[in-house]
Amino acid sequence: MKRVAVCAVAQYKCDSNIWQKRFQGMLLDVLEDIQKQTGMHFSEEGGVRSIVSASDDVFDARTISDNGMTDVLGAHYREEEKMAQESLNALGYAMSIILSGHEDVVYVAGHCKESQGESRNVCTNLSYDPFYGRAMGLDYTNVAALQARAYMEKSGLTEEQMAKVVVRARQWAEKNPYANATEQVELGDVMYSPMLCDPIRTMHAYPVSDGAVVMLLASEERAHEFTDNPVWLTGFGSCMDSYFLGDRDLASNFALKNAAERAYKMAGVKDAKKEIDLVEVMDCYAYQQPMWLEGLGLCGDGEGAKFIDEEGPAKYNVNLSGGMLAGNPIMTSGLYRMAEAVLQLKGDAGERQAADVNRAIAQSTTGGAGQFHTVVVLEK
Amino acid sequence: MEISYEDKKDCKVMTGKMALPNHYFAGRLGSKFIIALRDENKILGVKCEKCDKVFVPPREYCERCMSKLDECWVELSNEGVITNYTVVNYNDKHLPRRAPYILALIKVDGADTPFPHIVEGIDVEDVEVGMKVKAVFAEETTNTIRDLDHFEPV
Amino acid sequence: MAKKNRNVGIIGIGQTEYSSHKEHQNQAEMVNEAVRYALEDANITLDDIDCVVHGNMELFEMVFQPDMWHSLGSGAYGKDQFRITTGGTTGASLVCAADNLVASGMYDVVMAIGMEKLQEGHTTGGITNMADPLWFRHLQTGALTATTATMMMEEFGEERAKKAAMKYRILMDKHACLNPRAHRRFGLEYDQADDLMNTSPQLVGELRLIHMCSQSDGACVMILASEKKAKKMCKTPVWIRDHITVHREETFNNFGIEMPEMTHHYAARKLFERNGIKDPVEYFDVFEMYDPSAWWGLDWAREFLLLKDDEHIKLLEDGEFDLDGKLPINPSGGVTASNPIGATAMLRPAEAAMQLRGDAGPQQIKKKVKHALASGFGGTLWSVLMMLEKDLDWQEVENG
Amino acid sequence: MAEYFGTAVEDIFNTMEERFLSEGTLDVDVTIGYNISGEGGGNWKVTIKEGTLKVEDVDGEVTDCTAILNANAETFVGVTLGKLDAGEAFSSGNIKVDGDLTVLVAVLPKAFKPFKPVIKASAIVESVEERFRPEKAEGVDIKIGYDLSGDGGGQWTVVVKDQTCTLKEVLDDDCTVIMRMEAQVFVDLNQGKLDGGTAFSSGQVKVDGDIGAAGQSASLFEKYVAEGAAEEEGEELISLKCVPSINQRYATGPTMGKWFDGLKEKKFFASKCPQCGRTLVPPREICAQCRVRCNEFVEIGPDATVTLIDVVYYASPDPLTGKIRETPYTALFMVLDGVSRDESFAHDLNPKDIDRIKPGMKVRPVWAEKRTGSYKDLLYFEIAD
Repeated sequence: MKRVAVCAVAQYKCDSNIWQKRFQGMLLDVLEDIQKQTGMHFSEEGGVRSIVSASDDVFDARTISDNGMTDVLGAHYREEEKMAQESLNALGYAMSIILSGHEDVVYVAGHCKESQGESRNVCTNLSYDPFYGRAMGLDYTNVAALQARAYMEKSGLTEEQMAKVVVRARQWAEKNPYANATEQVELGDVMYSPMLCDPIRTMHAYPVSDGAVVMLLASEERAHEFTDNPVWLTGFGSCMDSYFLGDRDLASNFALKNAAERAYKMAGVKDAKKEIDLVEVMDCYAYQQPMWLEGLGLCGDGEGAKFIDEEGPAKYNVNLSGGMLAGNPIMTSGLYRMAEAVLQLKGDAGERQAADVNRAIAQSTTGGAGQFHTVVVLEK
Repeated sequence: MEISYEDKKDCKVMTGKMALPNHYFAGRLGSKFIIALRDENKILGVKCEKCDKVFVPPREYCERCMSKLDECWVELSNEGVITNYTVVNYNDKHLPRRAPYILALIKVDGADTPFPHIVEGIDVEDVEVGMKVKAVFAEETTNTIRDLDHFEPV
Repeated sequence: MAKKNRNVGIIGIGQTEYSSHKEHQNQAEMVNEAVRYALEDANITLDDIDCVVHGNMELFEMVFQPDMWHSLGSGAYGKDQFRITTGGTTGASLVCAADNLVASGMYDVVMAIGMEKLQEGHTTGGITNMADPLWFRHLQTGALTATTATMMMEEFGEERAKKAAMKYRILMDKHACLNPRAHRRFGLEYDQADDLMNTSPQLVGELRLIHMCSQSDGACVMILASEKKAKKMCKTPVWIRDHITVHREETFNNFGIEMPEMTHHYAARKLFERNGIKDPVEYFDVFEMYDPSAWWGLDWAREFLLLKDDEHIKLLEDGEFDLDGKLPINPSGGVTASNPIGATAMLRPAEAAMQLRGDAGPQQIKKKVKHALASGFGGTLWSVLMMLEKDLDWQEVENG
Repeated sequence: MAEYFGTAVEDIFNTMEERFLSEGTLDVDVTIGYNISGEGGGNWKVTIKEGTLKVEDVDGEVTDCTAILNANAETFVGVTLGKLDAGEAFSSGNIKVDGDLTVLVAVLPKAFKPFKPVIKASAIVESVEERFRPEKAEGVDIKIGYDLSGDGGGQWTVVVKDQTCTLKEVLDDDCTVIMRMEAQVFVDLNQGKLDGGTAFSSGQVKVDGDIGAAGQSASLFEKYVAEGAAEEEGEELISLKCVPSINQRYATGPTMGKWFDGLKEKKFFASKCPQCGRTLVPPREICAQCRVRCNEFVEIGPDATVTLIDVVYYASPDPLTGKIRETPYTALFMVLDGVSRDESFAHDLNPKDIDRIKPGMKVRPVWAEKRTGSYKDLLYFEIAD
């Protein structure tokens, strides 16, 4: 399969209350950033004619949320499609637009303002069917708590190990100019933070976040027009698990394992443990980091907890951005994951720059307790 | 909509809402399940012979093998066991109870899949996986799974 | 673009009946019905599907990430999945997406699912919610506007315009009456035109209830496969030749004195140019158009077919849009008959493909159908235009 | 025509064809005679053969059949409707059967769907007072006229005033709204067999007068339920009505913030594209056509010239409040004085001008007394004369 280039990325600094900006305003700032970086333009000859946006109608409180973005996206008289899913899927779709030969240059834009609605839990409650799920008050927080307990049972994950994940996330976040929660904490702060939804504590959960990300993709032939340092998008995979919680083995990583396997296969990765240098996972809650690493095949099944103590996250450069725990909006997390991986592969990650990074993966999830997962493989 | 001014030049926040009417249908199959809860205080499941599994809540087709299940009703026990739980410690308007309350996955006898429900009648500290519980049915109907009001320890 | 990595064929189509109410099914069950029909039509099983593309509008049913719940019926369990929504164009965007995903080589067989259960929400309220909450949301009434009617009456005279719009409407109903899946089938006759023109309740100005599209429940599913697989799996695959998507700016600020080029016209011009189509009315054998109202349908025929002045009205008056005319429009009965919004724009290529296969049922066009055009509409006059072919025999055009 | 339990004997025979279940009688070959005595009675011969049905209205007593049923009209209707006990009717001799009795027991249930009484438009209208819901009629003062044509039709006026409801068997001249349709259409609408929107848009129902009142009237009455219909429906389908509502904090950003500041001062600010020079109103961060940021503001208006007019009759919910809007209202598209080209701006029209407004007219804004910087500051435009 041909390669698709990621030419450049631009991120908006996440915050828990970007009240002064409309989502259009946030996106316009990052779009101008990427135009400055690449010289990207919109003329019909040689410019961008195809855009994939990622946002959500419920969070934006707006039917056809991309309609509100058309002007700032530059989509007037252009093709634009909205990925109404977690934003990393927009990458998979943009990749197909280029590989199909339909277009050579596509840019991907994602935004979400969790702070706009009164409560993100009220929003995610709406993802459940009205009679069985909504009526029970299910939302992405309490459903994750059920998964957390199942996973702790399976892997033996301890309070201390979860606290370690959070402390480390904040340490890296401090070095990331785009991260939200950068205040430094100690193990005790996390372990004795109030219980949010047993066994998830308040400090195990990602902070409410607003943000926007843009990245420019091009075919192998045309990448050089925009950058002399492209990163290659070589693998993509996703997978859906069952909807009803009871139908699933919540600790099994069924969807993530399949998504990873497909992405690795496309990228020709045979042994993830040996071939992956850097990982960005969407860890909305502390238990998810070891669990998702396990699903990605970086440690054995049920060994995620042990992996934390063995410094697995350090070995695989996991979430040098601070990760989701440092705060990204839920629908845009995947693009933030991807952006960090791209910066690291380009060698543009500043203080956070890891050495010898040749192949990285970014992962994101949608749905309650990781019902759906997406994995992307990137190479230098 | 009203305005709250904050201190950045020209920028404001308009407080408002998004509200639209909806009317959801449980479908023929879901109706049978809810009516059984409501009128007969019975929990029904459906069995997929091919997958050899009894599912609850019921579904029309097995999502894995596409077998038709809408006539494969099985009456289940009103007693079961807690397979997983969380204590919800936050309050929000979509939640069915004030915090703290127990949200558990409960596998009733005769079913292969547990489903989420509320457990009451014990201190939230005392809930455990493996605990035996029985269904307590609601006196007033909401025409949802909450016609089974909660589970409590046997 | 014409320069595709590989060709893509439509190998299966499944549709529920469209109706104002489906109390007997929940959303996932309704989706499942169309999925089963499509699998049956393609004579394959879920095992053959690599990837599912799902789309509907969240705020019509007020369900956040509905594909999660719908996975109970969509067959997405264990598979790759995308969810794409672009307002009214959603259904067409899903087909374009499935086409791109297969053409890219990432997947061999992709199933696209468009659905809407409008009975479960408030359609006009849901559409109104697309407007900016700071300005215009308080004023907009869904997709209801009489601006096109007003402009057409000005251009062609009140009587001719009203008569033409009603003739278009009755023609659509005649087609719908043949289509067993269509939602609204009134059995209108041309001699009722004058009566309906004056007595059908007014929604907005001269946009009357009879002119406007329905609010329907239903789902449409299309299965697309790579050329190699399509030829192996299917006796009569229909080929997707090319498609174009054109959005425009957010505000409706074009109702001033001069009208800018319409997206529909722009889309048609670009698409036909790069495929070497000189005379669309001659070239195409059927046009399935997303016509949200009789006024828009008739007006847009001019835009999409690059017609001038009153050519579109003449074609209508001369019966050329009838099933036995030169270019039949909407054998399905169109959007005024059936409108499950997230699926509506997929009903267009679905019907077009069935016409190309020759198994559309009672509404099958009698003469040979080789080339089909299908359009989608959404947002603030967004347009998707798609060309389907019976045979893989078209010529590539230079600079395509 | 004599009726028993609201049903005539004829109705039962006349509906046999539509109730016939062909697939249940493929191996059947019988002829059943009916001699129904008393007012409204008659003689019928019903032949069922290999999935086909023939119903004949015959003169004189029926003879020579597989089975012959003799009964008086009231008993026959009562038993058919389930209002009278069949066993009792047989044992009391009110029904007598000549010939093969088992034919009736074995064949009839699989040959016919149960008979449901024919619902008459008059029965629906005449029950209107019983179905009236005074609690929904606070402040309502309307007269609804019904002009129902065809079989079972008639003319009525329903007067709702002071939370009471009276029915008159005439069509008053001063009705708020008159609904005209075939009696059967009226029955189908009330039975939920016909969708209201469908009936309106296809012209099956014609409304004279205030359409809004017609819509409102539905909520004033309980649904009509035919006697005994509830039990026969059998299937209950569960549904849930709700209005999900999420409080929002909509940011204005600096651009729309500037616009609202202007409104407070009764001024319109447009942003100006540095490239094409067009003015954008309400102002926007960017010119979508040139794809450049617009940082310059110019004051325009406040008067405008009307280009297009939309009079909205259809009442729909406002997502900003969840409440149904009042209609009719008028959306004006207009060009404010001083805009660069012909970018139109849309807003409400003062309802008093609804009959006079024409394209090309000059209009001026009418401002709210107390302005807080929201869309409510600008009440509407009105004709400037």
